[in-house]
Amino acid sequence: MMHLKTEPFVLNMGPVHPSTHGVYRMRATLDGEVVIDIEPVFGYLHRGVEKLAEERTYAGFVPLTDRLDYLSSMSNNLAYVLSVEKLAGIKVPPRADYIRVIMAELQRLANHAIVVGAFVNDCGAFFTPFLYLFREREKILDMFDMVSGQRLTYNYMRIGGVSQDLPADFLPALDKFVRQFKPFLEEFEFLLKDNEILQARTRGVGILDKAMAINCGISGPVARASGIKRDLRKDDPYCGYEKFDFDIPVGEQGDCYDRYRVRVQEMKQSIRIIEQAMAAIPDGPCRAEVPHLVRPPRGDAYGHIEAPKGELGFYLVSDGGIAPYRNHIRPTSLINLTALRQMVRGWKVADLIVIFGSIDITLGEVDR
Amino acid sequence: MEVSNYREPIYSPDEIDLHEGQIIEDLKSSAVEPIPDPDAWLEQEDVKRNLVLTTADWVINWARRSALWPAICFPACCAFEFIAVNGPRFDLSRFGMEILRASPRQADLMITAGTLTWKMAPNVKRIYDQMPEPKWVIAMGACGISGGIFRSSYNVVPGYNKIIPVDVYVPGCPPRPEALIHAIQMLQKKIAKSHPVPDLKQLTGKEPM
Amino acid sequence: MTVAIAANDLGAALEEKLPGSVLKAEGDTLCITPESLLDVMTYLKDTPGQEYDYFNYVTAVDFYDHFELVYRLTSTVHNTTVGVKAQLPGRENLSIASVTPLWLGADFQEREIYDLFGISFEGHYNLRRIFLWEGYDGHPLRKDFNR
Amino acid sequence: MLANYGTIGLFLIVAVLFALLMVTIPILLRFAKIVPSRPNPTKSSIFECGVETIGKTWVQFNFHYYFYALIFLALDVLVVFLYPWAVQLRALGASSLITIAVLVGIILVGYLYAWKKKVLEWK
Repeated sequence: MMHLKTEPFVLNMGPVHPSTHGVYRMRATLDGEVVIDIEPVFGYLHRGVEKLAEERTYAGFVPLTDRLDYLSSMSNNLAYVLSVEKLAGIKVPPRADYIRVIMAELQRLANHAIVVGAFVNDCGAFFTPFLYLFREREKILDMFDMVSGQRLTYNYMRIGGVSQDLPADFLPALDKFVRQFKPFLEEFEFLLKDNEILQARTRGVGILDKAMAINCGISGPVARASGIKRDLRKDDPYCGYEKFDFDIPVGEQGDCYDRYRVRVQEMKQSIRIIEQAMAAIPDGPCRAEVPHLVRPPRGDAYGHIEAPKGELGFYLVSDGGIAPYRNHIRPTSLINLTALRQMVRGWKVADLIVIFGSIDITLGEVDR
Repeated sequence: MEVSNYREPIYSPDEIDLHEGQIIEDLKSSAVEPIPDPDAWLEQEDVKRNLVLTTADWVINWARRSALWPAICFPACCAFEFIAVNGPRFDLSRFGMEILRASPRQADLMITAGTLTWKMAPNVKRIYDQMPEPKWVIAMGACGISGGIFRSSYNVVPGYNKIIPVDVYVPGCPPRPEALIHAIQMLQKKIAKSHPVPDLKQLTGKEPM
Repeated sequence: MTVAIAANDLGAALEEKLPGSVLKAEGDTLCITPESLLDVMTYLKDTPGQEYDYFNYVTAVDFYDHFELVYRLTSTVHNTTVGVKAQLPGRENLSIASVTPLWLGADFQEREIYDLFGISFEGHYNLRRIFLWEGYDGHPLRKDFNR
Repeated sequence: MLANYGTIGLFLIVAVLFALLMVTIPILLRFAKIVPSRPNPTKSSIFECGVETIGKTWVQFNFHYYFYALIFLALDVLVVFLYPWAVQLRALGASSLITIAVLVGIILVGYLYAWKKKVLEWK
């Protein structure tokens, strides 16, 4: 149709960009509007956490895990603490397990609230759904504040349990929150599910097929949206997740719309888990007797959980000392970005933003 | 128009990486001494000034401090506390800071929400340089003030004042929204004390500004 | 429950398939020789009984006299997981085969090990520094790295 | 009838004056040294996400998107003229229909031309 000689050019979706959810940078080769290729550039938030881990004791590293994936600090704490307990063979009292399940699921709600809000904002609904979800997230942050005294970096979990027991008015507040969150989620879903603009912008956009997802090591809602029925809470249960019944939402096509739907349905399942955990929480100690400077036996261990973004794991090597000899963090967000290059080719720049928004990443976890 | 796959990339990543690496190295070697905070003029006692000038001062200061538009510099966790401050509960638009501009051209306040690494330092300096005068900087969070919990890391700049002059420091990791709002109010008080309108003598060049 | 397979029977099966590749099999990890890494990985990924198609992670550990590369694979078909370790003696110009042809998920992680440890991976299509900038001297995660 | 044009003329003058005022105020303030102006090379260079641009930026890029903008503009101008006509249809009577038909015909020719040149498809 057009016989004009046009050349591609390179555009920096750079570190300072409103919709790259942090300091992530892509060098996008564009042919006008169409994306030919992108080359990710990392490292703008590389704080060398694994180097700092070498000079911190096992218990001293917990505050650093808050700042890894700062949107779900509770899950980071839980993953690290589970790995140390696996390495040192520490048993956790049942009440601590139930508290950890409640905190992990509340954190999943808070994380998905931001991710779904930002994703719909990228699709064009300028911040209205984001602010409604943010209002709900503020209520969750109030409860975390009640429990740990912090809004974002909780430092709440300890090796062998949790730092302090639930305050008396936590469970009533949680019950009130759950009862009013369910109708809110129904209404939110009703308003956005069949919205034709959202359908037009996300249905069939950035398809990630199942084989590519498995090969790229993708985990979490992005993988489940492509049809992989894998959730560590069911496949490799920890913290007593086998006691709760919940189902795993799985998408069919693996496009942006499925990823959005999987996250919204996961929020519903998290509410179901919280209700069951609230009802069945036993009394008793919330923390096992663990020396302050725990010295696990020589050896290594890998503990992983189903964090809101995917499989978050810590690989610890112990040389019998008080500090881990090596502490490696499995970066879910970094690995989930492997397939972005194939998913984005051929789409327009506006779709690149939507696809990137559907793979929810946090730079603290990407660059560590 | 089918996307014909241009196999030969039209830029060489290695060459660009080397060039940017050189920029980072230069900045790293030059940014050793912290830049002094720009508030030397705060201590000067208020000299008697013409009524017209002081009212003009007041009007201009009122206009500047009640519409501070923040630039985007959101590397890490403090970014989400800043978004929470912009959110429905701690509404920042009560202070006229509702517009969050993506480009530094329309911003006059840089709130540095997050840890600064050496790889990000030249970009933040470039954003600061591209902001029009008058501009102010709030260093938010322990990482902004002194590198915070990551101070001993090999890749973290110990404090934003190594590369840009900072007006207000906000402690906390991350600082609570109330602390950030208090910091913004402190900055507004600081702006209220400034004297943007020059005297006649300064205008005609007898005295420096 | 992700079953951690007993490595010794897997080690025996590997031994007769690829003689001399398996050094030790303990718990759920196989210690193999670095040269045979690609063959062992292809075996683990493709044989019908194993099908380790999901690549958890790869990381390196610095033991002063040798480096150890730790791989963790999971089979989404049988829900089993296995660990593979390979030791590289010495400290200078270490290199090992890259597993990106088998699993694309290892791409960024191998670049990270190259960047922070200095171990190069042959066959990696884009082996460059990932976190630090070009022209940064030294590899930070090594034990002898001074600030 | 003429008086009405007077008010429109007045309105035009006020509009132009207001626009000029908005442009000249910063220039005056700079001469009065109230607006600090410290130009430096980085400030005048391009802002592209905090990084220098890569490669040639004055490149003949594929402007397929702007065809849509042009055609939208043409049809939008048409709609602007349709509104007053539609509102005053009873007063203008049947003869106005012909003039509007001519106007729509002209715009339609442009639209058909674009359609035939297959500019509207976006593969």
